[in-house]
Amino acid sequence: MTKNGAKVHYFSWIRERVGMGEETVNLPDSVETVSQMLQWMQGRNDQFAAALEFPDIIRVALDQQHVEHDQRLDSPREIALFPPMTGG
Amino acid sequence: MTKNGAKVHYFSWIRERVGMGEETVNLPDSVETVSQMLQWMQGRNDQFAAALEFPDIIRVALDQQHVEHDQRLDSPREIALFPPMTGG
Amino acid sequence: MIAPKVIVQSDDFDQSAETRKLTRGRTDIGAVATFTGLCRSEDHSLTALELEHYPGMAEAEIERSASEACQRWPIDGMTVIHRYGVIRPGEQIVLVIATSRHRDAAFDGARYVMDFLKTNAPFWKKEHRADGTPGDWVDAKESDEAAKKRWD
Amino acid sequence: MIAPKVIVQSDDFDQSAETRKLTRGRTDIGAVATFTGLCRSEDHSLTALELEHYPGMAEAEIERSASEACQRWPIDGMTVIHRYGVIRPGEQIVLVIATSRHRDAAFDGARYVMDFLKTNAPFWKKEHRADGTPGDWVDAKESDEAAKKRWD
Repeated sequence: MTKNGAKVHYFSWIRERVGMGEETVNLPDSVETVSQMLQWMQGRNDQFAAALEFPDIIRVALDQQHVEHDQRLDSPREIALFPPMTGG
Repeated sequence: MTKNGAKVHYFSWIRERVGMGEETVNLPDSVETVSQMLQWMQGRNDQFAAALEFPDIIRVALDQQHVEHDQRLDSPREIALFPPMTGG
Repeated sequence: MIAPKVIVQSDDFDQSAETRKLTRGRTDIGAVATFTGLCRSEDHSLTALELEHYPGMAEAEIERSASEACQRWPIDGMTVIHRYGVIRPGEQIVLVIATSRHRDAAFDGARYVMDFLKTNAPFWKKEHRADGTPGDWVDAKESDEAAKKRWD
Repeated sequence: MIAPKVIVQSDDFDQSAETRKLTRGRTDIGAVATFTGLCRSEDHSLTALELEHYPGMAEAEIERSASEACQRWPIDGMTVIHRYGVIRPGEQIVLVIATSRHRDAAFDGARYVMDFLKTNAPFWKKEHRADGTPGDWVDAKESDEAAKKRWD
């Protein structure tokens, strides 16, 4: 149950659509990759379904490091979901 | 006799070797190109011979425009001889 | 290799003061390349951009790009400052300063950091519109993604 | 196309004041790229560089490079200042500022001007040595000639 209790952060329009900036999430054991996590989150409720409608464009960071969608989750303390960045 | 009375400027170590910054020069009619002018100047005295010992590296400007050594002289009001530039 | 100075803050910054900190008392620096990014009004359609960021990761990602630049080129000093919060047209958003003995390293270093910062540092811009309608989040540009590729 | 501002002077210049003149009151500029060239002491072997120039042609050659940059990229403002006379280690020699909507034009414009100015603008540097021996004229660098080629 190492994936339980991860802090998840949402930014930009993902934050607006899911209606919160952060939460603590207990992911089911069946969720083993970033891609599976996004799929599971889409099923949580309508807001998440809308926010993650096009999962390919969602960027994910585990413990503040960018990761690809095929990355294994292992046991991050911090997960972040956000759209492509527009700083600078 | 259009080439007569051109103002010639010398810069950097060419100025130091020829011993002056500028002069008015009457070029003989036989001098038709930049290259011929450099050759003629080399023969003027020992200082010019030393300053223009390696004519290939001498840069020439006619009326404040860079020119190649095969350029015809025509009738410039202003001629400048200087080494490769080191500004910036 | 020098350690770049990276700051993420809501306050404005003073480019000339930051440059002075990198050059004061030194006689080995021949080149200072500086980039400043400013907020545009898009033909007066915007009253501000609101910059959201991911605290911690924003600093870490900028630091990664800046350190990579300092490894790749002989850079003597580097400062990167990125603001967040509400920034009005004409105001400063980001500053990159790179110093070196020679100009190529300074130019390359500053530009490299900007190119990677654009697509890797977790900042997002939301428009505040002059006409009062809800502003959009600024879309990421393909050209920014492509700009990174020139360093491959 | 805008007309670049080109100045050749013995006095020092104020980079931030020059930047302000290009950006003040404007909200269409997103990018300011600045290059400053400083005098180096070469490990304290020099007390100064003395810059000789060809008045008239120096301005004309810088202006040519700057205008070419403004034609080649969408540049909104450009200022180039080059000093002559005795300049001590740590002091400023040259300033190039290019402003644009986007960073690529600003970076490219500033760098282009520096690359062409280095080999085309009639300035020559003579060393003043700390040990009192007669200083040499600085040799032109092959790398500066090569740097121009990247814009072909």
